[in-house]
Amino acid sequence: MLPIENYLLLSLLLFTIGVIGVLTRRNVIVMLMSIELILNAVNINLVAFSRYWGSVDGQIFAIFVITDAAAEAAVGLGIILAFFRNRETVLADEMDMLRW
Amino acid sequence: MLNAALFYFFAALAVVSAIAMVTRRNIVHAAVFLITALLATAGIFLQLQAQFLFVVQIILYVGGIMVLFIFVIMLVNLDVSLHLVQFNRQRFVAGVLAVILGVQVLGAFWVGRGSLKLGAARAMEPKNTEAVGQALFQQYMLPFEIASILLLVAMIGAVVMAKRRV
Amino acid sequence: MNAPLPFFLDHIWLVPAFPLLTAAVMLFGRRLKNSVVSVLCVGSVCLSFLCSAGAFFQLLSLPVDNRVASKHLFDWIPAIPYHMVSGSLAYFHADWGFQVDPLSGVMILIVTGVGLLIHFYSIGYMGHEGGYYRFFGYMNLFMFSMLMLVLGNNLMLMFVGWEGVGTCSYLLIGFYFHRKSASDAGKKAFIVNRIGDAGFLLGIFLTSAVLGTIHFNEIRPALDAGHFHSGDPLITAIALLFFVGACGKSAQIPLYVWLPDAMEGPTPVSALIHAATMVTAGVYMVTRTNAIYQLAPTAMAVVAVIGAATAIYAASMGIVQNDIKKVLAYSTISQLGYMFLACGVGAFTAGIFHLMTHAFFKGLLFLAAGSVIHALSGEQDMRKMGALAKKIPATYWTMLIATLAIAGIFPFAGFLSKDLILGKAYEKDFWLWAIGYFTAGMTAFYMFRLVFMTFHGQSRVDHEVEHHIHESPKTMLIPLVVLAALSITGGWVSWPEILGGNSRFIHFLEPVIAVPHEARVEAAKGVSSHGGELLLMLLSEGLVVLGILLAWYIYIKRTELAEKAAKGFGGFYDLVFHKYYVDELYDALFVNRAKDLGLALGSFDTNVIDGLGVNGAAWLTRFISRLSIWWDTWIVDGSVKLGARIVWLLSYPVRLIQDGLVQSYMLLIVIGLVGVLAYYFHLAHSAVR
Amino acid sequence: MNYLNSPFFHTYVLPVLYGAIIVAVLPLLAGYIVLVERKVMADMQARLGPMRVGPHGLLQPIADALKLLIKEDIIPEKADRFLFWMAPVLSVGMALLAYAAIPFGPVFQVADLNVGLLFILAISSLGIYGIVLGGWASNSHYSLLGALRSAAQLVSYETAAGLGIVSALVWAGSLSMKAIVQAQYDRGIWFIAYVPVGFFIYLVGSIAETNRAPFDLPEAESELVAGYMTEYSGFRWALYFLGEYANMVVVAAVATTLFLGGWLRPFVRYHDHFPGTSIELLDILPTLLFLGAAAYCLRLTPRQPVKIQKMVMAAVAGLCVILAGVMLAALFAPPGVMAGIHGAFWFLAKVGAYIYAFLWFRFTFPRYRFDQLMRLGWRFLIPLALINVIGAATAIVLSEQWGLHPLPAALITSAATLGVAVWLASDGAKAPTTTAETAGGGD
Repeated sequence: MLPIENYLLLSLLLFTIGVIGVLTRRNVIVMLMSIELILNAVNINLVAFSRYWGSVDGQIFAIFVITDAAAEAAVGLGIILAFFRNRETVLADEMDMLRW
Repeated sequence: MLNAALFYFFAALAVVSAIAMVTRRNIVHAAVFLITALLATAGIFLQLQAQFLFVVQIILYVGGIMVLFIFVIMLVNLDVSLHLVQFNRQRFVAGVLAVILGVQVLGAFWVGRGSLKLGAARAMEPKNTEAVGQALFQQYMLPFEIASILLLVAMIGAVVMAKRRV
Repeated sequence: MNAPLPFFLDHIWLVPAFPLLTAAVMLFGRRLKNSVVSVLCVGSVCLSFLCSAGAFFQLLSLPVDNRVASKHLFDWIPAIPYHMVSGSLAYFHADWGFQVDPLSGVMILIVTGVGLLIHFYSIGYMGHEGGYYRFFGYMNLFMFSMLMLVLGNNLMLMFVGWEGVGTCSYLLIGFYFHRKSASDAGKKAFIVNRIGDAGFLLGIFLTSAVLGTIHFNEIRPALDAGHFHSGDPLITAIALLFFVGACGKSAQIPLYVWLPDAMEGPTPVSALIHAATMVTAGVYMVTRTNAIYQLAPTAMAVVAVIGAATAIYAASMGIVQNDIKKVLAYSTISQLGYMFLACGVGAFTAGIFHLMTHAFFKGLLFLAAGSVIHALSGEQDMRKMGALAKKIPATYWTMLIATLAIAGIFPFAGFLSKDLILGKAYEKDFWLWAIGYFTAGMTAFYMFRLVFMTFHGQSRVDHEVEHHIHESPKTMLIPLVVLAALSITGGWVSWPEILGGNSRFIHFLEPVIAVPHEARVEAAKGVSSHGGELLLMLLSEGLVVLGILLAWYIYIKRTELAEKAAKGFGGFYDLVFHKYYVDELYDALFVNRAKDLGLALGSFDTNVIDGLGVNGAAWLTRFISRLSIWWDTWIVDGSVKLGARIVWLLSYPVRLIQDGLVQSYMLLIVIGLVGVLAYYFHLAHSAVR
Repeated sequence: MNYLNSPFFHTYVLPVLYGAIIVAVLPLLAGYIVLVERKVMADMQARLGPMRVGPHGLLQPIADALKLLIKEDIIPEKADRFLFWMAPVLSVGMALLAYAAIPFGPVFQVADLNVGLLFILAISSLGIYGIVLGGWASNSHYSLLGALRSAAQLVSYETAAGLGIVSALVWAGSLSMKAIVQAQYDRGIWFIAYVPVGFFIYLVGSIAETNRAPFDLPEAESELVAGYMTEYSGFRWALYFLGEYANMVVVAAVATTLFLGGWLRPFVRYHDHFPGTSIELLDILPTLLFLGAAAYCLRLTPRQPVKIQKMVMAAVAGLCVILAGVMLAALFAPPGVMAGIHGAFWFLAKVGAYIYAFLWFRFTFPRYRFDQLMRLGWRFLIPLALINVIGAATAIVLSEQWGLHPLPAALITSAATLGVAVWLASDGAKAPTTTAETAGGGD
């Protein structure tokens, strides 16, 4: 059986990539997708640990995480739609109406 | 042997497509690569004998959320956005910081390497779906309900947000 | 007068109240119809006439030694303490009080009576004019002012009336304000009157300074108490100052110039204001203050000389005038000269007597002339008249009666009053009498010249005017008839003793006149020479008849003689015809100088006051405000902005963080996370060691 | 023979073999489904349909396939080549992948996942990407709108269809296809009898999922030319076509498995044998059917105008006779083989019937308007499906806790659900059509 470090490293890689995407991409949709990627990394961890502990709790939490991801995607995309309708842009560094 | 091969295949696929997703200029391509990454993740779940989660991952993530993403992308897609700079001003700092963060987590693994004594994985009981269902509807009933309420609220919020005249 | 006064004397204030009321109503007269206006105004004057008549007869009912009714309405100037010339303390106080004595009684009768007739006449005369309500409003206001002047029991109140009549005169002369000549004439009258008023006002001040009072009934006691001997310079000064005012109001040399121009006003105005009542205010005032004059022989002499000079001077100008109203105006001036002559020789009562009769016949003359003008639809030049006797008989006969009266034919009113004056003058001084005597002849001449040129000879009327010559309406004829009757009989109230009468009017006025001791001696002496007086009468009659015949010979028998005469006199004629160039002289001497002064003052105002003062102040203010603007902008605001700028600069790093970009916030989160992990590693490392 | 029983053979060889068979047969199957569709359409419209290529146009599919294969392959200039290439492959690939879990018979199944049903649903849900990405990649407004429409439509009706499936699942109690069929065998009745409403919901949902009339909005010719396929031509277009028909087969297979008893023959609990043999009476049915078909063809043969047609028709009759012989022979084969062959026959027969229903609907019902489609999906089908699931659960509780016989319990709950359906229909009729805007924000 594979040692769990493989999964941890994989999820760490995906997590880092996702963080990079969230921090650097201008497109809000890509940011959201990167967030999804991060959540996936988390899921990998959870499932791997549940596998290694022989209990499904990790998978349960993974399910909750997916639920959360679904809700977050729905609301986030709704916000993006509304914003695009008003501002004609999806670039994060043009959404600075909260400044000072 | 086959198990390891599957894992490495899926892992490589996931990492590569994730990198591609972050770097692609075309949003639709990025979405496609994310789908690939998610599918690879699903494969890893399968390889971890979490069949139910494997299916849920595909149905919910790939079949639901990503469809929604592509949907919105097609609604808001602007050809001009293809020719814009895809990365913001803080890209270098941010990249470096993210890498530092990853390295730190890695260091955390390294520091805690001794404490992770799992030994060999115990065999999951074959009826994975039933097990998940049992746990979900008995042990984790309340979180389940809360999650359902969360979904309801999210749905209403999304509808209100996306309505023509907010 | 602790005994309760009878009604009309007690409510004497009613007399001026009625005209004032209607005058006030006339402010809104534009809305009223002419009929309403006539009823209101004439009715008010009629009421005040009835009141004054009642007051007069109740005055007669009072005992002779105390025929004075004073009515105090309310205090005007309560009491201002000051030091008189004599150094003793006095209180200057004036109140709204009315004093009815024989003098003012007669005056209010004349004013309201003649005024009533002239108002009545105006209904017909002004019927077709615009501003009907305006005319009657002014007229009523004038009535009020004149009655205030007459009834006032102190100099201040009299001065109020004095100014009031001046204002009304100005307003009525300029009634046709759209004619420049009319408005100019109004201004001229007003300005010339100002000179006299200034003198009068100074006189009032000096009076209060010297005598400590301005109430008529207190003047004589003050004089007696002050032990002023006759010819006291202060008293003389007062008298002269008063006389200046009288000259202004009554058109005596040198201030007569406004009266001829005043003929620009409507004829009823000329009749009422510039013949019957207002112009006689000077005579009334001199008579009212006779106590002062009798202590100033010099002033009396001045009054007499000026009166006589004015009489003959105006008469000479009246001879050559062609405008019918101008002739009457000069004759008015000359008659006023008669009155002042009387006053000057101490015959105040004779002056008042002549004032009354003059009011009758001169009012009648003006009204008749107005009727003529009305008949000729506005023609005033006598050279365009003639042979009107048949066409407008009523006007002709009344005019003839008035002319006889002014010419002094026995037994018309003018004869009695004028001969009384001449007699007194003869008693005083021969030359004064000679001037008056000669003037009487000239008067007869130019008056009959007027009559002949207007009513006899062949007609010189323009043809388009010719065929609608018409007799005036009843409303105009009735006053003519009434005044004609008065012109005949008005003088009989004082039938001279010499003709078997008892001059009741004179004696009735006696109490008003303060008769100094020597004067009473004179009177006793004068009674002796009846023969002389009778002779004087015959002489004047003869001269008058001669004048009439001369006028008939020149203007009826041989008309060409008029031009011949004009040619013959040559330069002198021109001189007289141009009124001795007095207007031009005054223009050169005073008017233009005043204008220059005005211009000088104007330029001073523009350059010095406005330029230097106002604009300079404005410039200075602007300059200072510039400074303060600079201060505000650079120092005050500058400091504020500097503070803001400093804060802005200091807040720069914080603002860098708060750029509102979600990704930078995420970056901060990551930084914090990295920091925390670094700290964790530090702990772990130390734990290991 | 020993080798045939080895686990290696069963674990690796057989699945690959089955997969190869499916991939090889499926295009042919799709082509002949098209032919059948055209024939049925012609029949319903009182026409003949394709008659030229081969007798009664029997060779038409081959000709079409050849034509499509040799046609010029056009890629629009502004198109996104990568996705343009990937989309059709994706749709076909996903369709084929779904076959992996479909049991064509007790033995004829690639892989029996214990989440087989969910697997199929997941894979078929991935089929959306084929459409959406293709529509977007071809960079055309018609394509994009079609793609958006189909995305909205598929997402909406997947939910309804999935809930319809759940109502059957609660009776089956397993996600494995085999287990589901086994459950129906054990109960001795098809689940369509227990959850008719669920079957109806799945029927409608599956039609919508396969973009078939009356729900073929994404490729509505009158509105969008050809929808997401507008820019496609030739081979890629053929791939889309293939994927569509493959999907039809998939949904038909799922419906068969869940509601129609899979490979089970009718009356599975009737076990009378031919006297003296172990052959059950009803197992003779397939043979009889084929013989009847052969007789029908023979009767038609003399009426054929052309000689060659007579010959072909005779040949068809002969084929039917051969198949009948095969069925008959199977009766005497070992039970495994026999069950496999007969199961495949019944399964394919049921699938054919289901697809025939599809064709029937297509030629019967007019096309929906988009907002009507959305209203139907969101305001009628989904609530009804939820109620239906509750009803099914209630029926199970009634039967298992209270000992009621399952059939009446299911009938009661189904009746109640139908009442709700009527109420919902009337309500949905009255309701304003704002749901379309919310769900199908694409157009």
